[in-house]
Amino acid sequence: MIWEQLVLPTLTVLLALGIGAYAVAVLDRLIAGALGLSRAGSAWLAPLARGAWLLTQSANVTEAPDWQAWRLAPLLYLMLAAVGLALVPWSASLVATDLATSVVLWGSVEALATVVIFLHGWSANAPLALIGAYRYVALGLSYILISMFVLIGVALPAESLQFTQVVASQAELWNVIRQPLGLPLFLIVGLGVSFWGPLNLADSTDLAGGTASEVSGPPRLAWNLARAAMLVAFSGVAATVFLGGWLGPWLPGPLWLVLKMFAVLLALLLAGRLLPRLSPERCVTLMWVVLLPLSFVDLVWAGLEALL
Amino acid sequence: MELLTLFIIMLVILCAGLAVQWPTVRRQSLPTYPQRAPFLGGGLPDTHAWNRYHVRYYPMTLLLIAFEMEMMFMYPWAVVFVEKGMMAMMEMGMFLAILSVGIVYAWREGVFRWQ
Amino acid sequence: MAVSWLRRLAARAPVPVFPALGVHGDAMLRELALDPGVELVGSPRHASVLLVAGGVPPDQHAALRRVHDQVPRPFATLWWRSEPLDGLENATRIDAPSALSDALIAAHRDVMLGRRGSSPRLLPDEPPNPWEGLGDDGHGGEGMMGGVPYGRPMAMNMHDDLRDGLTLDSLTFRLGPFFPALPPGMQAEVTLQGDLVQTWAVQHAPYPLGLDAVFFDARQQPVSIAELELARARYHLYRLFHGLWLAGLESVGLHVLRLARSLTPDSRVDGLRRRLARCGFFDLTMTASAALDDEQARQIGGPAARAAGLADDLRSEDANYRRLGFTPVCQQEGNTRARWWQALAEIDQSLALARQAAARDVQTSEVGSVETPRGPWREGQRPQDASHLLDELLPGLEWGEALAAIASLDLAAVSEWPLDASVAEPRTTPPEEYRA
Amino acid sequence: MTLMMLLLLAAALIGIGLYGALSQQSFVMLMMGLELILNGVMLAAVAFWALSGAGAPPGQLLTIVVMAVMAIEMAMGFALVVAVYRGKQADMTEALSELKH
Amino acid sequence: MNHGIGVDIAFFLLAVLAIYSGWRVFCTDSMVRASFFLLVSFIAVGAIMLLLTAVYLGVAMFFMMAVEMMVMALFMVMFMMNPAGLNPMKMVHQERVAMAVGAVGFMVLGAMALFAEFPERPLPADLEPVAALGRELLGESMLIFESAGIVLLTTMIGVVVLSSHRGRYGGAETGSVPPGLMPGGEPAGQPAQGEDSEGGHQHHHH
Repeated sequence: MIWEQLVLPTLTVLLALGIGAYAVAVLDRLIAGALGLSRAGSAWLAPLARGAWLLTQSANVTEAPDWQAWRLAPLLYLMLAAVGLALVPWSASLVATDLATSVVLWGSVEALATVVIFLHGWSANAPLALIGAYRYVALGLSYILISMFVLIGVALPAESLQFTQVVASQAELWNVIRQPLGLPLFLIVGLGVSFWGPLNLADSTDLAGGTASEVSGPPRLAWNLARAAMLVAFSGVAATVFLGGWLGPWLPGPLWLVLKMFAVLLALLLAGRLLPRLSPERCVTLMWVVLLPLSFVDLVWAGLEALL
Repeated sequence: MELLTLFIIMLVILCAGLAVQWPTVRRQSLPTYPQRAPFLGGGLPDTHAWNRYHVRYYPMTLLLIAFEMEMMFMYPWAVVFVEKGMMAMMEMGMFLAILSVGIVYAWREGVFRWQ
Repeated sequence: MAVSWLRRLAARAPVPVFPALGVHGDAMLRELALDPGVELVGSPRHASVLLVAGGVPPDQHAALRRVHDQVPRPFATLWWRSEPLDGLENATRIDAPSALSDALIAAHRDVMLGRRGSSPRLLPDEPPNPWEGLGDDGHGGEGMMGGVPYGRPMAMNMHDDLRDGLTLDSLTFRLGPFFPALPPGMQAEVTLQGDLVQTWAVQHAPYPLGLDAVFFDARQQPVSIAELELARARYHLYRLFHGLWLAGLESVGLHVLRLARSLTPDSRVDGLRRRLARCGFFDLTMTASAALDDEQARQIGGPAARAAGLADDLRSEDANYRRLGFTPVCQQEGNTRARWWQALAEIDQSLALARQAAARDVQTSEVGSVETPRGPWREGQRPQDASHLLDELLPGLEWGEALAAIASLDLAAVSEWPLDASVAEPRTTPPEEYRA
Repeated sequence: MTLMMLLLLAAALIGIGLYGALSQQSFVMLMMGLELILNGVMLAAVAFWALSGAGAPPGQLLTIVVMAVMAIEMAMGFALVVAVYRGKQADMTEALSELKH
Repeated sequence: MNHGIGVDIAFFLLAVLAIYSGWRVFCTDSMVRASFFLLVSFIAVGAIMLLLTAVYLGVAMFFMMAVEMMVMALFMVMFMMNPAGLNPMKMVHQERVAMAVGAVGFMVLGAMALFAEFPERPLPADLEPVAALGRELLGESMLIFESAGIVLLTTMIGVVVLSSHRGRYGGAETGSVPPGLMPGGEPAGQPAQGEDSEGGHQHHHH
């Protein structure tokens, strides 16, 4: 009982987080290599070597940082990623936290991620990090609504806010087909919550690294780790709500989920490498004026589809 | 039980994160002042960075607060949607219409631009 | 031992290098960007090796010292064609371009494995303002806003806001000369309110640009148009690389660099343009900001002026260019977006000209003045520095817009000296078959 | 966890909120006090709903309404602050106290 | 209600957290910290709601308050001098009175909690809080639901009118603002400002 309900799910989540973060690093490097950004050395070893280097580098300190917040922000971000992944059901029974409102809890993870990323940039007390933090808030407060509408869309046919129910409702047809607008919109949310690629407004090149520009050594390792973990958590959620989670023939459920997560990760990482960063003002307008109405359409579509 | 699992996961992650940061950060002494100055490509700031920061998108944030409140109503609504059928659909239509009016109005007033 | 195991592993990572670019250092940067063993980073906090590429004028040594001291320990420095600062006499200086990459990797490895100590701190460990933990809480301020808590005064409002009626605090700092998003050597005093540029005052012009030697030759004697145009296309591709890097499109940027390196008259940029247009580089990343008026456009000259609709081009005065059917290409808007369209159009045009010229082996007919990719070089009048125009252009722009505008503008003067050919790629003269 | 303990906690939150709302000079901090009061109110409402109201639906609804009040209070409050600040260009406290007279 | 000792421990810890962070809101110098302490207090209360099996309200508390406190932090920083509390400060008035009122409020309410008799009617075991709330919203309390929509729309419009520079009432001011310095550029600000910044330029040039 304890083993099945407590230890096994916990171990699964922690392992998935660790291996997933590593896989993100490897995958991103392989993609970069395929796109012409090759790096010496083996792709498998590189993330570890990079991690080792960050552990040996000394941690930078700014003149008067908000100490607690600065050191806590990466940890909290990592924790949010773990919470997100804990909501993902690996099979009908193997799920760490099967709340009746896990969809809403994932929404709060996104909202709290905004807080944490802001805190990371704010507490450094450095101009460029500050700009990165505020830019990210503009983005974070914009994509959250899209995410909510899209997720409510998937809750309609499931008649529940529970991820396991959402998966169960996809037994006949996956949501990615049933609500074709949903997954593309949700992927944008994924890029936002991990400020990846085109939505990397927080740690961008024109800010010399933005919120991370003053961070070095172990705290930076924690930050990068958390960011990769957040991508993993997001891909888990996306696979659950749109790609039918553990459902699938032949293979065991968890394996299906892992495969689907890989597919989502691949899409996100590719988008991250192929698209340029949006200017913040464009980004906000795009989110509110184009993507939000699109998510309305998605919701109406989902509603009609659920009733028919 | 679910919450306990969640709590344990959070705790473990927190400890793991601390374990990554703590030993090295503890051991080292504070860096020199020149190192601690914010990086500006060799330049220096006049003042601390913390200031009354002019958030250029503040009307958008206020709009969001009002908007988000409506989401509070939408989640329970989603759960009983199929059960209530067309009535819920109409309800949603009305809600989305209201929201759209708000957004279109705000857009027309240039709320989503940098003030 | 655990630590040495960790360090051995760390030594195998690609070297994170922060480049501090001196005069003509950007050529080396482009080489390193393609080097698989090196990873260029945007902040010294993320670096293990500080590379100073090219000479740094004495008046910027103070800034260089500051950047040097901002790299977290342990780190190494490497000086490429640059004299190490006082206090770093033992630092490695490298002059041969081919040895640089290996030297960087070796430096990182040596530091990691403890064969070489971390570079020493150059500046005294003192707070920016005399400060000791004064007051009850050890913060050192006076009252709510006064004093220098932790060694710096607090941000106070000095400027009225440009856009809306809310006048909040502004932040004044000096940026550069080693800020990676600015042209090398440029220093500016910037005041921000929020993320909006309130004032921008260039304090130190960017270093003069090194042009390909063919542009210098063209002023002495007729040169092959194909060669001239290829050099021009390459120059614009380099600028595009910087713009793409700034926009977070590193992979396309490297593609552009590779294209520049292997540029032949047969190269095409249509695919590149389509790719950029499709991924939203022009519409979502670049904005219609920092538009030049006619007077400003004339002061800058060259592609920036043509992007603003001024059809000035010295090539139209050359009979042989006219025979090739040359007419200047122009955009109308003169803003950031239009300048990138212009850059792509000019590359396209140059390649087309090079193709025709190579087929017929045409040489320039005019001697004495030449249209450089930076602007017209009339009799003895090199394109001059126009960075002071930024002071008028940038106020009112959001930070990202402002930096994108700077990247799209080519403002530095042209250096008296051509780019050292051994730094740049082996001079790609048109292949033999075109000459025949 | 009994109803009494929950209500005591709610009372404590309301008490702190009252202190904050009355003592803070600046309008934004004052709003923090109000929020804290509403926090206590919401907790009490949920506690009644769960332990004394036998899960009557209006109990949950009340909480949502309180949240809505909170959101509206915040949105309008900040909008007012912005408007006042824009008009007076003064530090907010004085500006708002001038409004009072 | 029968629950394990674990719930009691969790409640106790969360209660302490809620009160401590609620108190810290008013005695920290940094505005950002103050708003996020309030957020922590809300999160603790939300978690207590989760313990009370108010699954939806508890979780909704997290996301609503995360966004609201984020916005709160933005505005706190925007309008408070010394937003990060680099210099310690205390901006309070009538502190004694406030403290007394707070204490009295706590005592009165606490006494009610202690001495009033409330019926003990726990949640029915088969209750689905979210669905129940949904039925209520679409059934008897439809009016609340609908009027909330209207009120929130009014709030949205009000917020835009009041805060936006380009809003309906800001429009009049726009007329007095000179056109942009460059085509497509932003207005150059008030005339006096324009002169100011020009003076600044000349100063920097020479």
